[in-house]
Amino acid sequence: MSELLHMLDILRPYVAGIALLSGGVIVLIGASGVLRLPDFYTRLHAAGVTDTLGTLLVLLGLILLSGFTLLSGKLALVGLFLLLTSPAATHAVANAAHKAGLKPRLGTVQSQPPLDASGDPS
Amino acid sequence: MNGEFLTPIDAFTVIDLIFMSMLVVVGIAIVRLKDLFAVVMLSGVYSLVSAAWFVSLDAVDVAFTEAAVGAGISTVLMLGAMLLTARQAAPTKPARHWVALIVVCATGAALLYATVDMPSFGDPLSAPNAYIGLEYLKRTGPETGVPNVVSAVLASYRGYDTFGETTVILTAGLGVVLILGLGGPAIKRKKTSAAKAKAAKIDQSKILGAHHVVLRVVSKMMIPVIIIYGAYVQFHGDFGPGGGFQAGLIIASAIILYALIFGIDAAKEAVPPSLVRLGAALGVLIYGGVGVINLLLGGNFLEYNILNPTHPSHGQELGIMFVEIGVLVTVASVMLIIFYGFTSRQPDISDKDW
Amino acid sequence: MIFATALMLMAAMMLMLVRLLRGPELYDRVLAVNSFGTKTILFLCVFAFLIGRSDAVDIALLYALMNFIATIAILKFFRYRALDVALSRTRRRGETR
Amino acid sequence: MSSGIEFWQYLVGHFNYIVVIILMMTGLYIVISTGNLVKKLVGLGVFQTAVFQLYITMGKVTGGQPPILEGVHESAAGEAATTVAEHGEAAAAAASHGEQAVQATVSIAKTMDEVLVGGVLYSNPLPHVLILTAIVVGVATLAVGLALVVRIRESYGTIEEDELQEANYQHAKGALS
Repeated sequence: MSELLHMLDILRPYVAGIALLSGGVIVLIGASGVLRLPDFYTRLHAAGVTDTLGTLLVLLGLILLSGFTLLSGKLALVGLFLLLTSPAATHAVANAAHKAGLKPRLGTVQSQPPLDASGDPS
Repeated sequence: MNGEFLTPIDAFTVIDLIFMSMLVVVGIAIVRLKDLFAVVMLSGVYSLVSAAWFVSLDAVDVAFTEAAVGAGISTVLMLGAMLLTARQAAPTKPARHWVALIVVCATGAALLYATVDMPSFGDPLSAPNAYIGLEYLKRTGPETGVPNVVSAVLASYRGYDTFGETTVILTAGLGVVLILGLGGPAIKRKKTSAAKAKAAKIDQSKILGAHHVVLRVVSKMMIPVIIIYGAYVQFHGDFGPGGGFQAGLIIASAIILYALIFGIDAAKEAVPPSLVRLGAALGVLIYGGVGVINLLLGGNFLEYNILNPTHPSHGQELGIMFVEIGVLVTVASVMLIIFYGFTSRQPDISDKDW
Repeated sequence: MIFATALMLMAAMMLMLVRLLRGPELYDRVLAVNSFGTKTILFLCVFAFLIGRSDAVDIALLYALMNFIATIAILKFFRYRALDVALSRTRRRGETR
Repeated sequence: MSSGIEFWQYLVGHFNYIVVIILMMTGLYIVISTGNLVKKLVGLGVFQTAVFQLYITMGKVTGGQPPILEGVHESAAGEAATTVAEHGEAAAAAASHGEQAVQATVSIAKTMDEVLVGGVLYSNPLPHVLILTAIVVGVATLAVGLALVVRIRESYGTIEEDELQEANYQHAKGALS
């Protein structure tokens, strides 16, 4: 049992590193999605989904690095509050846009006008 | 100019440079945009980036304050003012543009010329860093026993200065009251017929009730936590970043969030304007009262050592704590006075113009 | 490793900034501001480990708590054009559902 | 040596001032060029923040720590946390051993050893104190400015400077004739 714990302790920084880097990559992918996707709703999708997973992975990595301290408690709180507020904010934006009559772009890319003409609220 | 010190280029320089370039980009974007909504959002991001940069520059207390201001209060205030004025800025006239450009270039060139005599970035032996600031660092531990030097200097060594700043904040709150009015009591608010019609329209469109159930539930969870965190910032301010100014801003933000979600009337029931008015003056009274108690005990104004003659450092801790409570009460109250002042006005702008 | 993560987060912040500047809708900007805030929170957490001081995490915690106040304020002003309406109702004393 | 290297050294040592001046001038440009009073106040905010940054960058010490005295100096990332209890003990220890040790005169430090406090290099706390209060005062005065703008809008029906001047001119002309 203690050997297993020791093993886990040796593995901890590596797991933390993998979590940190993959979290960073996911956040980066989400950000490029927000930049490149064609209309508001798809961008919302890119930001909302990847932010949650990326946040959790980065914070998990940091918690693993810090061990069981006050700092890891604070990091866990940051994660908890982000989990509460980030989807709520995304929901509020989506709801407001939908209520204002912002239409998603449907169909293939070729059949649509160029990017800047899209998404006129009616 | 200290010629020997060379600023090293390391990983932190890279981070500083990235933050600086972000700030410049945001600043130029603010110049170019005419949609005031976008301008307000960008000024929020500007404050966010500078807060992050302040952390990188070791100024954690300053970053804390900037974050507490930028995350909620200044955005809400600017939106409140926009609501009562306009949402588009008129385009800049070419003549103005050229005049402004000439003035800016001349001033900038003069300032750049002056930087040659300034100390190098990060020089530990430069005049500002090696003289009085260092003295505060050396004295704070033995004399006050407060680990956060910023809190100690703020409330003890420069206590007069902070007393003045607190009074300035109270005065600014009074100024807003004089310009915009007191905000009135919670229920018996006079409403114009247009506002009543608007409220009725909003009632019909099912905004009230369970419609924003997600926001309501999340806010109900967050508001108590924000207030508790404000209390933590207040009382942990001697040991980590924080203090009365930051805690006051955080608590005021929590109440502003409550007003945003549950309506201004509910907020005025929970935190009545009369209480807020009392608090703004009470905070300055607490601050000054600590000084007067010191005088009565035979010391100088704001000389906390006298509070505990056997252990002067304990007296310092006590004095700093009470003074910070005074700052908290004034800052939180004044921010709410300002918020209530802006919300008590009804916009007189037709839908077409806005 | 930590520094690489910090750089990736900063790159993500800059991409968000581009979206914020390009718009085109107000909602795109709000989304970008909110997401920018999340990334800054993560950056501050990572930066605390980079300098070996836990103070930055306090600021991240503050932002995690308060980041969505501005988002809600912007959306509310844009949609209802009023400060004093309620988005939700408080239950009065003695009221049952 | 050569002027190129000197210029490079100047650039590396003063890049913070250069960027701060650019930001300051951006704020000044907004204040002068735009006629919209709300945007003018945003420009003043940008200018103000640039001044804050000027002070804070001057107080930064390379390799320094935030000015929060710690009993233990940690550099390893994994051990970054100290509990409240540790903080308290450190403070108490500092208070007990050194209450008499502070000299009365203030002198300028000339060597690196003199700027260390308890063996640790800290950034300068004084600019932080000044700027911390200035930020809160700044938001309070911003509110006063915005309140004035709101009143101007209520009286004149516009917040564009040119239109305000035109309205004032018309009013003065009407009063004369």
